[in-house]
Amino acid sequence: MSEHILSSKLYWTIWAVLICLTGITAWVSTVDLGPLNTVVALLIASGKALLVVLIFMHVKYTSEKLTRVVIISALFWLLILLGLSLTDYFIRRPGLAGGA
Amino acid sequence: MATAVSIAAEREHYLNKEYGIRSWLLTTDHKRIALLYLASITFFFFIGGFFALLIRLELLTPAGDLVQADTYNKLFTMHGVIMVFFFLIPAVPAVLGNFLVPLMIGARDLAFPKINLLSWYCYIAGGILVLHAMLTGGLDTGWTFYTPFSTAFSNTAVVEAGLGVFINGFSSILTGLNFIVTIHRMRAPGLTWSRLPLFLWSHYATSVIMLLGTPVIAITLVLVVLERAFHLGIFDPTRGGDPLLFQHLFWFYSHPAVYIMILPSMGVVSEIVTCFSRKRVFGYYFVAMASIGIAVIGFFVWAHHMFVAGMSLYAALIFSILSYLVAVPSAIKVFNWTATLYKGSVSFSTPMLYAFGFIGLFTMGGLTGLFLAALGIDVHVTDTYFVVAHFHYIMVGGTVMGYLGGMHYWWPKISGRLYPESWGRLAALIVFLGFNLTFFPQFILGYLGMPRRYWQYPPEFQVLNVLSTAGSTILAVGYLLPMVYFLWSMRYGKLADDNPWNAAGLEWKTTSPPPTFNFEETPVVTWEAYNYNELPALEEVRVER
Amino acid sequence: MSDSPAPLALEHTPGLQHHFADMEQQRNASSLGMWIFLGTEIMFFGGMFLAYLVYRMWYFNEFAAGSRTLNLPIGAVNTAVLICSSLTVALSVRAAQLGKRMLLVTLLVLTILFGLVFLGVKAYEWNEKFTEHHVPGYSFHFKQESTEKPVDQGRAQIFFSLYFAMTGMHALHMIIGVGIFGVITWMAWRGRFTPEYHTPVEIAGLYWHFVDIVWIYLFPLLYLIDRRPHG
Amino acid sequence: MFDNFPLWPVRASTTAGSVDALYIFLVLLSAFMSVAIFIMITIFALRYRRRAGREAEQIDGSNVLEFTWSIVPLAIFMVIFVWGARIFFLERTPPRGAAEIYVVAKQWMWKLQHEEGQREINELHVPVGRDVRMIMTSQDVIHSFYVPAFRIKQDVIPGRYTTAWFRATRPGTYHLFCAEYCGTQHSGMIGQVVVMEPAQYQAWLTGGAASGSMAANGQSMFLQLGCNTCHRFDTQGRGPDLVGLFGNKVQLEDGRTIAADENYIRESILNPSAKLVSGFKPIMPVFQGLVSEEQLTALVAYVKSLTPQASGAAGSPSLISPGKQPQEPKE
Ligand code: HEA
Ligand code: HEA
Ligand code: HEC
Ligand code: CUA
Ligand SMILES: [Cu+2]
Repeated sequence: MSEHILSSKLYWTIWAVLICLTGITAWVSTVDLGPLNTVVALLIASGKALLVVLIFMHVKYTSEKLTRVVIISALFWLLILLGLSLTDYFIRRPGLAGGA
Repeated sequence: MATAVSIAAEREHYLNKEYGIRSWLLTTDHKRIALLYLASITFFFFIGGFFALLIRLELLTPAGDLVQADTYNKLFTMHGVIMVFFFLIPAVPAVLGNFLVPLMIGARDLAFPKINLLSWYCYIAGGILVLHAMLTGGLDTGWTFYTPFSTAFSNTAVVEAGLGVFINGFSSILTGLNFIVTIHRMRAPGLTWSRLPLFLWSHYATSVIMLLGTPVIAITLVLVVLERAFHLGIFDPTRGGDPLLFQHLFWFYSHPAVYIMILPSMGVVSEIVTCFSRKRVFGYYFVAMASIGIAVIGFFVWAHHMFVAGMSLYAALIFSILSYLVAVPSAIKVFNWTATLYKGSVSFSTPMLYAFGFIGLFTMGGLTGLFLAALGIDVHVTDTYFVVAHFHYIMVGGTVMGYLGGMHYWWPKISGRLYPESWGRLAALIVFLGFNLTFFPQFILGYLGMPRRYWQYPPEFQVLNVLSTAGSTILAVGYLLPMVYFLWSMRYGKLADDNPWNAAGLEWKTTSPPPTFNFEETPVVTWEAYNYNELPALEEVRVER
Repeated sequence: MSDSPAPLALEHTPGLQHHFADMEQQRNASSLGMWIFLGTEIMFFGGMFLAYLVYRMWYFNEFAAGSRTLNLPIGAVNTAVLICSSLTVALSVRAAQLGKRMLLVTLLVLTILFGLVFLGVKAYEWNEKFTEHHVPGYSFHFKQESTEKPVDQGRAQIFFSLYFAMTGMHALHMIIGVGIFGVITWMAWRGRFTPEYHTPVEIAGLYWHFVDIVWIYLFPLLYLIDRRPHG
Repeated sequence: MFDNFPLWPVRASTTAGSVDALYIFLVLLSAFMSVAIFIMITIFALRYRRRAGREAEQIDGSNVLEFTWSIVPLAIFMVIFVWGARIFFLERTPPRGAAEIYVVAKQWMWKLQHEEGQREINELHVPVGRDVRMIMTSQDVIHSFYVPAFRIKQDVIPGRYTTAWFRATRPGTYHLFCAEYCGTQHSGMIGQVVVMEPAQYQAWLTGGAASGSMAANGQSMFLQLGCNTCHRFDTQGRGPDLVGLFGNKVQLEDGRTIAADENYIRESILNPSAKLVSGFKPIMPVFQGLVSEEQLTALVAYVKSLTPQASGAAGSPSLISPGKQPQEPKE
C-alpha cells in the first residue's frame, strides 16, 4: 500500500486552526466592514474547507491526479450553474426592467 | 460451424447458470441486470407508446371528443414523463451500456455490482410510484413540472410523481458512477484511452452528465414537493418567489439530459457503422472528443428553453450563441460517420439500416434545433408542434433508432440467437416510413402556429393532424414487430456464433452468450480500436442469411 | 501485479471482491467512486445555493433580518462540534492505517457522539423556530425588529424556507452519516479492518468530511449574513 | 398559392416578414445540408456496397477535413445567430409612443383593456398601422400570449409585468392562443385579434361602452384607496410626487438608482418597502392582496399618465397640479 500515514500532531494542529477560524469568522461578522463582511466570511469558509480537503481528506498527499480532477470539475460545474444563471438574475431583478 | 454452435449451446453461460426468480432479482451480474432493465424499459415504452396512440387518436379531430380535457393533459404528461425518465434516459445506457461496458473493456463486471443492482431497484421503486400516481389521480403538469402550476394549482398527484422521478434519478446517478469508475479503473491491460471503443467514450460522456446534472433535478423536485406541502414560497410569485428559478433549475438538468439520451445512441451508431462498412471509424479522435465536447458544452445552453419565458434579454443572447456551439460537435459526428462509409465495404444488414435511419433523422432533428436556437424564430415556434417535431425527430428518430439498431447488433451476444434478418429489415423500413409520416407534418403544423399540449384545435389544422395520426399507427406496427421476433428468436432463432458479424471489440472475443464472469481469462489488448483491416468480412455475412 | 487474475487464489484475500484483479484496484475504485459521488453532492446542494444566491441578492433586507434571529453562539458551537467530529474521523482513519483496533473503535464512537450532539443542537434550534413561528407554512410570522426597514413576510419566509431546506438536507446527510459510521464501528469492533484493508473507514471518512464542509459554508451563509452593529 | 396548403401563417405584422425570411433561409439551408448528407450516404453505401473480393480501404481520417467541417458550420451558425438575434431585438424593443393595452391572463381567459377604457375578453381590436404594446400579467399561473399571424409570443407571468409589441399590417381576424400550458382548459384559452382600418377602429372605440379611460379609472382608485393623502401634487406630501415619475430614474435610499418602469410602479404599490425612495420613510402601506390585478393595472396606467405634459389619449390633464408648467416631453 502506498499510503501516507500522517502524524496525529498534524491533525490536532489543523483542528486547532479550524476552531480558531470558526471563532474568528463569528467575531468578524459583528464588525462593520461594509460589503467586505461577506467576502471575508466566504474566504474564511473556503480556507477551512481547503484545510479539510487537503489534510483531513488526504488530497494533498494522494498521488492520484484524478481526485483533483473530480473536485475541480465538480466546482467548475457548480460555477456554471451559478454563473450562467446570474446572467439572467443580475439584469432581471424583481420590479426592474430588463426582462421583457 | 454448426457443431461449434451446438457445443456452445450446452456450455454454461450467464443465462443458464442459475434459474429461478431469486437468481434474477438478487443477481449482481451486470448482464442479468441489463436484462432486468430491458424488460422494465420495454414495459414502460409500451405504456408510454400506448398513451401516445391515445394522444394521436384524440387529435384526429379538431374537437376534444375522445377524452376529457383533463384526461388529455394527463395523457401527454404521463407520456412525456414515462418516455423521458423511464424509457429513453435508461434505454441505451442501462441496457446496452450495462451489458457491454464491462465486456468491452475486458472486465468481469462493473466496479460496483451491488450498486448496479441497487440502481435497478431505484428505477423500479420510482416506476412504481409513478405508475401508482398515474392510477390514483394522474399527473397533469406536463413533463416539465412548471411552477406555480405544479406547486399551487394542479390537484393531481404531483408529490408522488415528483418523488418517483426523484428516486429514479438515483438509478441514473448510480449507473453513471459505476460506468466512470469502471472505465477508469478496470480496463484490460493494453486497453489505453486511445484504444477505447467509441461506445465507451460516449458512455463516459453520458455518465458525466448523469452525475453532474441529475442531482440538480433531484433537489429541484424536492423543493417542488416541499413547496407544495409547506408553501415555502421559493417558486411562488405571490410570496416573492421566482417561477423562472424553477425553470433555470429544471433545464439545467433537462437540457443536458437530452444529451444523456442521444450520446449513448451515437456510440451505438459508431460501432454499427464501422462494423458494417468494415472500416476503422473516420477521425476516431474527433468523434471521441465530440462526445466529451457535447457533454461539457451541453451544460452551457439550458436557458434556450426560456427565450420567451421572461428572462433578461442578455441572458437570451448568451444562451442562444452557446446553443450554436454545442451543435458543432454533433456536426463533426455526422460528417465522420458519413466519411466512414467512403471506400468501405457496406452491407445493408438490419443494424446498419437503423444506423442510416439514425443519421438521417438525427440530422433533420438537429438542424431544426438550429431553428429553435435562433431567437427570432424561437419566439414564433416555441411551445408549438415545431418543438414537438424537433424533439421527436431526435429522440424517436435518433435515439430510439439507435437503440433498436444496437439491440439487433448485440442481440446474438445477448441471447445467443439470431433474429430473422428479413423481418428485421422490414421492421426498420416500417419504422422509418411511419416515423416520418407521424412527425414531419408536425413541423408544418408548428410553423403554422398550432400550440402544443392542445386538446382541441382550430379545424384548419386537421389535415396535417390526420396524417400524423395515420403515421403513428404505422409506427406502432414497426415497434411491435421487433418485439415479436426477438421473443420468437429466443426460442426458435438460429444459434449465434461468438462473433456473427466478425466485428472488432472485446465483447465479441468471448462466447455468445458470455459466461458469468465474461472472460475465461483477462484479455490483453494489443490492437487499436476498429482494427477491421485484420478482420475480413465473414462470408456468411456477405450473403443473405 | 494487475495482469491476469487467477480466480481461485483470490478467494483467500479477505475483503477482495471477485471482479477486481487485486486489492489496490479495488481500493482505488472505491475511493474514486466516493469522490465522484461527492461531486454529485456538490451539485445537489448547488441547486439550493443558486436559490439562496438569487434571493439573497434580491431580498437582502429580509435575509439579513432573518439571519439575525438565528442563534449565533449556538451555531458557532455546533460548527466546532462538527470540526471535532472531523478530527476524530481523520484520527480514526489513521488508527485503521496503524491497525490499532481499540483506538479505532473509540474514535469512531466519539465521531458518532459528536454527530449526535450536532443533530441534537440542530433539533433544539429548529424547535426554537417552531415556537417563534419561523417555520414556513400557514402560521409563519416574522416579528419586526423596531429599528429597521419594514420586512416583507413572504420574503422573510423565503429565507426561512431556504434555511430549513439547507439545514434539513444537511441534517439528513448527517443522519445517514451516523448510520454509516454505526456500521463501520461494528465492523471495526469485529476486527474486520487491517492496515491492508480499511477502505470502508476511509471512504466513509471522506463522506463525513464532505458533510462537514457543507456546514462550514452553511454557517456563514445562514448565520452571518449581517451581524454588523446597527445604529 | 398556399391557400389550401399553407406553409406559414398569414403575415399580418411588420415583424412577420423578417421572421419568415430567416425561416425560409434556414429551411433552404437545412434542406441543402440534409440532402447533401443523404446523397453522400446513398452514394457511398451503394458504390461501396459489400461485394465478394472487395475489401474496405482503411482510412484513418484527415485533420484538414475535420477542421473544415467544424469551422464552416460554426461560421454558418454564427450568421444564423446574429440574424436571429437582430429579429429578437426588434421584437423586444417597443417603439416609443405605442398604444398600450393592459392584459391580465387567468385560467382560462384573456382580459384586455385599452387605454381608452374599453374592456375585452378573449378578443382584441387593434387598428392597422399603429404600434401596440401590451403590458401583461397573470392572476394565477404562467400563460403565454401568442398571435401566430404576428409571429409574437411572450409568457405572461404572475407577479410581474412582461411586455410585447406589434404593428399590424393587414386587416383581418387572427388567432390568439395561450401557448404555455396552464391547466385543464389550456387549449380553450384562445381568442382572436381583430385588425381594423383606423377609421373602423375609431368607430369601434366610440361604439363600445367604455367605462372611462384606464387612467381615469386609476384616478378614482387612487382617490378611493387614499393614495392622495400622501401623494400630493406639490412637494408637501408625505410621499413622493408621482408626476413625471414614469420613465425617469429614481434615487433609492440604499444608493441605487432605478428606472421607473411598469414593474417598478407595480412593486412600489404592492410592496413599497422593497425599494425605498431616498428621503422618505417606509410608511406607505402594503397594498398586496388589497387590489386585484385589474385595479393594479389601472393604478399603474394612472401613475404613468401623470406626466408633466399629458401624453396623448392616456393623459389625465385634469390632475396636473396648477403651477406646473407643461414641458416638452423628454422622449
Ligand atoms: C435527444 C434529445 C435532443 C437533442 C440531442 C437536442 C438537440 C438540440 N436541440 Fe433540442 N429539444 C429536445 C431534445 C433534444 N434536442 C427536447 C425534448 C426539447 C423540448 C422540451 C420541452 O419543451 O418539452 C427540445 C427543445 C429545444 C429548444 C427549445 C425550444 C423551445 O421550447 O422553444 C431548442 C432551442 O434552442 C433546442 C435546440 C437544440 C439544438 C441546437 C440541438 C443541437 O444539439 C443539435 C445539433 C445537431 C445538428 C445541428 C445536426 C447535425 C449537424 C450537421 C449535419 C451540420 C451541418 C449543418 C449546417 C452547416 C447548418 N431544442
Ligand atoms: C423518448 C421520448 C418519446 C418517445 C419515444 C415518444 C414517442 C411518441 N410520441 Fe411523444 N413526447 C415526448 C417524448 C417521446 N414521445 C415528450 C417528452 C413529449 C412532451 C410531453 C409534454 O408536453 O409534457 C411528447 C409529446 C408528444 C405529443 C404532443 C402532445 C401535445 O403537446 O399535446 C405527441 C403528439 O402527437 C406525441 C406523439 C408521439 C408518438 C406518436 C410517439 C410514437 O413514437 C410512439 C410509438 C410507440 C407505440 C405506438 C407503442 C406501440 C405499442 C402498442 C401498439 C401496444 C399498445 C399498448 C399496450 C397494450 C400497453 N408525443
Ligand atoms: C401613508 C402614506 C402613503 C399612502 C397612503 C400611499 N403612499 Fe405611495 N408612497 C408613500 C411614501 C412615503 C413613498 C416613498 C417611500 C417608498 O418608496 O416606499 C411612496 C412611494 C410610492 C411610489 C414610488 C414613487 C417613486 O417616486 O418612486 C408609488 C408609485 C406610490 N407610492 C404609489 C402609491 C399608490 C398608487 C397608492 C395608493 C394605492 C399609494 N402610493 C399610497 C406614502 C404613501
Ligand atoms: Cu393559459 Cu395556456
Ligand atoms: Cu435544450
